[in-house]
Amino acid sequence: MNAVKTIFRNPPLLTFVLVALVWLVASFTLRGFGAYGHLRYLLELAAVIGIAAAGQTLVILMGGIDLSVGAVITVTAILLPLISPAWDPTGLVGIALALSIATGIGVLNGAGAAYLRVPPIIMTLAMATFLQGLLVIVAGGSAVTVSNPAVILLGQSRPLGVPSGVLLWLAVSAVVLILIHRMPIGARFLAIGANPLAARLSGVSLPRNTLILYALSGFFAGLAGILVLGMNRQGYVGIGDPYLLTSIAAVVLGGTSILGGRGTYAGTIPGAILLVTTTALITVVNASPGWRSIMFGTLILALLLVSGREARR
Amino acid sequence: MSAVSSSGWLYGAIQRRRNRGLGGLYLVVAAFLILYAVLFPGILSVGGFSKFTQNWFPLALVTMAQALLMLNGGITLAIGPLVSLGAVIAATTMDGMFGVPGGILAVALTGLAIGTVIGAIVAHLRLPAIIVTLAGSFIITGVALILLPRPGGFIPDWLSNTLAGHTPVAFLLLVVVLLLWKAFLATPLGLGIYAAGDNPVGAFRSGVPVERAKIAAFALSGLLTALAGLFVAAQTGSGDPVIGAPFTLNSIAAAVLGGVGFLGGKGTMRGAICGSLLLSVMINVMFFLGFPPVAQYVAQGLIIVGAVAVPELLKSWRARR
Amino acid sequence: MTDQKPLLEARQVFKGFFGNPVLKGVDIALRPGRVHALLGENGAGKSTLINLLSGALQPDSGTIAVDGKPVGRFSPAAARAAGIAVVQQELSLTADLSIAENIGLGAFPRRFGLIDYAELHRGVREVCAMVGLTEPLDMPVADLALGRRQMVEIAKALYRRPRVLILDEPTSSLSAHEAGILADVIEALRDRGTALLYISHRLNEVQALCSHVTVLKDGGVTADQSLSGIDGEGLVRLMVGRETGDLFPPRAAANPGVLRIGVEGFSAGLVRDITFSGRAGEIIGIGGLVGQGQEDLLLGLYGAIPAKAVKAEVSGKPGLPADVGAANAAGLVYVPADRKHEGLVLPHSIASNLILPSLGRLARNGFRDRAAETGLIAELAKRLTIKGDVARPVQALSGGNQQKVALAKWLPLDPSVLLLNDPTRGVDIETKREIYLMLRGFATEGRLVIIASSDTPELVHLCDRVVVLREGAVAAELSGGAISEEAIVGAAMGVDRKGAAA
Amino acid sequence: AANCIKGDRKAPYTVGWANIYSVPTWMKQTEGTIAAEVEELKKAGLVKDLMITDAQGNAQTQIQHIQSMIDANVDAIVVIAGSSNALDRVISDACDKGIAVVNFDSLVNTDKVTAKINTDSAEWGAGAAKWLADQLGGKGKIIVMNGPAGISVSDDRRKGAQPVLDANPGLEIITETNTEYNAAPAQEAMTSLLFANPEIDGVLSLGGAISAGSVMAFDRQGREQVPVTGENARQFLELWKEKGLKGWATMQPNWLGALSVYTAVQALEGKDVPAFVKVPLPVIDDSTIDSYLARAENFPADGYIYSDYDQALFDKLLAQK
Ligand SMILES: Nc1ncnc2c1ncn2[C@@H]1O[C@H](COP(=O)(O)OP(=O)(O)OP(=O)(O)O)[C@@H](O)[C@H]1O
Ligand SMILES: Nc1ncnc2c1ncn2[C@@H]1O[C@H](COP(=O)(O)OP(=O)(O)OP(=O)(O)O)[C@@H](O)[C@H]1O
Ligand SMILES: [Mg+2]
Ligand SMILES: [Mg+2]
Repeated sequence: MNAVKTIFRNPPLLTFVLVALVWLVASFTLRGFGAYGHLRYLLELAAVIGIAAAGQTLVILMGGIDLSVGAVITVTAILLPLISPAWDPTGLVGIALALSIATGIGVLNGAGAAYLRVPPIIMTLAMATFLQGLLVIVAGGSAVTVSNPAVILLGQSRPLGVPSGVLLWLAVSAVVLILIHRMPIGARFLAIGANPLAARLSGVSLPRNTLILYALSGFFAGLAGILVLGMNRQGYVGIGDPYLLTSIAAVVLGGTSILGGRGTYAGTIPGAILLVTTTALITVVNASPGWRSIMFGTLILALLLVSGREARR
Repeated sequence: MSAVSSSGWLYGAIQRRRNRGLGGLYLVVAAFLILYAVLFPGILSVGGFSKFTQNWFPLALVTMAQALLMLNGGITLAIGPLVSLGAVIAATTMDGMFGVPGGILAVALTGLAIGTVIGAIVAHLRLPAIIVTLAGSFIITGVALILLPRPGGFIPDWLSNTLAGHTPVAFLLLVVVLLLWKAFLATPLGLGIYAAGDNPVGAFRSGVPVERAKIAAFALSGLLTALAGLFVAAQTGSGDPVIGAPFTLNSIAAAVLGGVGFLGGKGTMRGAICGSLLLSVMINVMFFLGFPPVAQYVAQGLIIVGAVAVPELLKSWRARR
Repeated sequence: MTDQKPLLEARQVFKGFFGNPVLKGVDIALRPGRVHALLGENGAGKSTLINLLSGALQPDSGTIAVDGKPVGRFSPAAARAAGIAVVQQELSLTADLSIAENIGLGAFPRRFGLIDYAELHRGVREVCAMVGLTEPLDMPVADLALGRRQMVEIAKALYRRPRVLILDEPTSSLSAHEAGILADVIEALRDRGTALLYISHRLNEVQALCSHVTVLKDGGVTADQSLSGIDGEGLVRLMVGRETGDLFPPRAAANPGVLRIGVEGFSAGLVRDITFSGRAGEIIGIGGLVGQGQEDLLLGLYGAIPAKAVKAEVSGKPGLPADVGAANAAGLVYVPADRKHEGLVLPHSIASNLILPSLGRLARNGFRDRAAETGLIAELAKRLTIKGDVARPVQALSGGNQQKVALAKWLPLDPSVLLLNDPTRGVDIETKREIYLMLRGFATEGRLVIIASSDTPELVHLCDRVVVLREGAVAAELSGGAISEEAIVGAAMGVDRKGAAA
Repeated sequence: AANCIKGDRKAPYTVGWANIYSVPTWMKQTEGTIAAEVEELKKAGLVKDLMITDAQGNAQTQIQHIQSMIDANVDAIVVIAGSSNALDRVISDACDKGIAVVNFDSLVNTDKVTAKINTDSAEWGAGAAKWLADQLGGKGKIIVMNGPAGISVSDDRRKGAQPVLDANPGLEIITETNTEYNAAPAQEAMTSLLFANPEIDGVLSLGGAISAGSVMAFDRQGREQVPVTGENARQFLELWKEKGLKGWATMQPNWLGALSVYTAVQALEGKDVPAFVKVPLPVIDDSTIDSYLARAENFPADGYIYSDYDQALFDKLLAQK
């Protein structure tokens, strides 16, 4: 009884339990769903969302939002093959360059939000529009197939049977969780998210933390872009689009308040898995597109009823 | 102060005061409108004006729908699908037994009903609006796809010509909607939506029915959105189960551009409308300036950021002096 | 008079939050034509009790009775219909709505279903005149200083023409002048037969206004009696339950040390071109009517709003701090008046709030040192007698305890200058004593304490020097024996001869 | 003369290219052929200006753009419709103004255009289904992968396949899925389908890069490749060769754009052009794939290898009745 109570009081844990339940039920009712290979693949897909949502979680915790995540993923996936220098056999230089670009985009977002006082939602939306313009220029370039060995390794290899993407996600999770819960800066993000005025008067610098956060968000989106590129071996325009809403949905499904100040990445992790699981579940059901869409929405709503109760105001 | 206490004084003074902070946006919008009129003087003719306002009208409606919720401390991601569903229902019911009035009624009721249900879920089950409406958006899309799996359906020509012909009916409708909004905002429930968005506990303690206000906000928002869908159907002469998709993000962008805050209670409808007008007129101005697509994207981003940043910077620069 | 039938009663009410009982069988009866005081320490359950009386909360058991008849489900709307109004601490206002709309909220006069703005205007103007609110009625509440908002809150309650008026610490951010206006209003209402419940931690007001008292302690009523024949000390004894000493610590011998803050031609916000200085070991009070630039002076010195000065020296360095970080680095800290919005991160735990300014300092190799943090938090909680689990959200603390948290979080920084904006607002008398003692201690240790206060006795008895602001300028600078309530209020109102003996 | 043409417009002409979304690679390639064609026509003194708009996927914005083109009085409008019905009214307005309107790829409903140019989507679906049925000897379990729901192109292709599927009752459709015409979502969906269905005999994929995604899913899960249909996406053709697939593909040539500009100018010059220009669907199979791959390097890696074209081809297509 007490254990049940603990679970219900702990949104991340609750979401994990939900994921497990969905997996169990689906495995028993749908042939092949619970196959090890399939679950592994779902985790791999969740890794992309999870990594993109890492930055999104941080930004949302601080009371912001990043609508440029999808565009940054696309830009990274398209640019990386173009900018990977041929003389570097490891491909790491290309990765570093691509990540710096992604981080730079994040810094610009942060600067707009911090110094121009543009609401983050507008700043990052405008940034996404800029990046579309950039894509009009660079897309259709002739070298979009990735030959970068490090990227391919990341997208294709499975050390000890675990996809590298999942390993990368584990590393990202560890870093983000430490950042939020074990470093001073995490407590500052949360304070800003809950009450920016009080945080500022307590000596927390808003511009600095805003810059850092959006930079991190850009960085993680870039990382997700590289992983997607590796998994598909090719970038194309629009490859990042699905990750904008899913990254936000994963964060909110994980119990983090969209208004900031409350939540943790520990909830986003199962949130991401829950999303891909639901999508996969709907995919294998044979129904018309309309009915599949309805089922997907209903399922999300039903899961939300269990996990997403907002704390009393 | 008491000297000017004619009966309308307080209302007028409050209304004037609410323009505060919007001066910059008004200027930007006015500048774009003037630029547009210079580039295309035809806008000053009845036909040109009608066409321009028709293209702006649905965005204005959904922006109002979004702003209404944001003022109440909510948000909706179901705008686009609900526009589509409104269009689909209009296009599938108007050749039915009850004709055009039946169709309009069906659209309005659908919007109200969907809004009410979402509002009730958000208010009573205390679920975050953003994700409830996200889930709702899938369900609504599904319904639209089932009703009309591909673009089609029927809208009588006379309706299309009345609403979206060469007369400024759309603009007049917008004026009517705005007047209705003003009237609504002058009801206790209307102000309650505002108050409950800014300070729910305080509003509750003051006797505002906070939950009812929230449901009302969602219901009205649903109604406006579905009616935008009806207009789109009339404008295009048909229904399309996915035509509304881009409206979701655009409605949020327009509202925020117009100074409506994320956390509730902050902002004004007039600002939101200006935001939507800016987004709309910007498209035409960029066309007449002959921008190639790359420049369109870059300029669009710059205009959006600039419209918010420049007034803000001016303000802080003035404060510093 | 007092044997008239009670208008509003609580009978044996119980209320707890998440299993923690707050009220354990409390009775209270409000009778017409009587000002009833409700006393108790911070967290005793006063606000909870009035939330029950006004329908904002439901009792776990026990009944609320109106006109002797128990009411079933009581809601704020039902309470209003029954003629009950509450003055909450700036809690129920909507920042973006105008003063008039805020006052009418929940009780709008209507015509054809629309708000009748003309009628609203009439009614609002009347109540505003009563409480001395002279701001334009179309002004958004966001533009008002804290104390003025409190007046709006009072006007809002009056607007409802209540039979029962409950005031929860209505004067805690009001200066003596505004508090006097309120007292007149209360007396007028009482004479008209209104039943009043008055909560305050300023016992002199209670003594002056109230004729009956209920004291809450540990969830129960420890006294329910007439106030006639009880003096100030008796009141304290009733509340605290034992004999207490002086509220204010003795002043130290005046020997100011080095210059900590010196500004000339200083302007920030409302403050225009003033000269001001403070030395180590001083407690300087900033007085004046509500909203004359006291807060802007502190915020400007703290680098939190744009400020400029012809000449400035802060902590031995020339120039004003550029931002809050710089101010902290220079040894300045600031405790805001509006603790809920500016001082605290309400939904976060007591612990997180206490540790926020010290996070960087305590970190080791970039990581948080949990052991050190826990130790520090425990020490702070002990030092300021913040009882209970520090993992609770500060939101769940009573107002006075919240104030302690807002102050305590700065102590680990070992500040050399403390800028305090009404630090004892809403704080109970015992805690006030502790805070005064602590502030005096700080001064003795060679720190500079600058304290803006709406509580005039505090300025008179605690401070070594008092600067009275009026319309952003220094109206008077008083020190030593020249500090008196009359001098301060006089200067604040502008009836004073230039700064008596400075 | 041709539809819409009134004969009062004189060379050199201004051409408006009302694109629905310029960012995807297929669109970029298409714009490339348009720009090249315009260069040719400029040299011939027939065109003076090309105005390009990008509706960013928003049919509503596209209406606004076309309205602006009418306002700017361009001589020709070349358009890919963002919705098969939504543009009907604005396009017939353009036609009424004597503007040469040439619509290709995604077609509008109205016939008030100068010409529509397209391949036959129903034929596409039928051809793909036919090939797959032949490959499987008329029986087996197949998966249908189609483009987004609610779009007429995907619906038309799917409908075209249906008669063939009906004629082959031995073909069992185990699941149908809709995704964007992109590789990643297709790969994602197919992977889940692979696990749920141990037996799959063929994949009926109806366009874009969906086939590439499907093949990659089989590959990554170590499943044996099955016969698959598709389009001329370079990635798919390369995988086909690399994995030795049994494959079939056709294409939507990017030069439909160039042809459309050419057609518009021809019509303005007073030539009679057919109201519907049907462009035959080429078949890419094992016998022709090498000729496509030989030119692969000239095309973007995520692009489409289209067949060669020249003016002679255009004239021949326009000569059909
Ligand atoms: N909503 C709530 N949830 C949890 N605890 C609460 C809540 N409201 C009040 N409390 C707790 O109830 C106790 C009484 O609080 P209350 O606000 O009534 O005290 P108070 O007597 O008004 O104190 P003060 O003098 O500081 O205003 C406090 O310990 C507080 O933590
Ligand atoms: N855990 C909590 N969750 C939500 N709300 C809370 C919680 N704890 C307290 N509150 C709210 O905060 C109030 C606590 O203090 P309240 O605002 O009533 O004024 P107060 O204690 O008198 O403080 P002040 O002296 O500043 O007025 C409670 O009445 C309750 O409504
Ligand atoms: Mg209290
Ligand atoms: Mg209190």
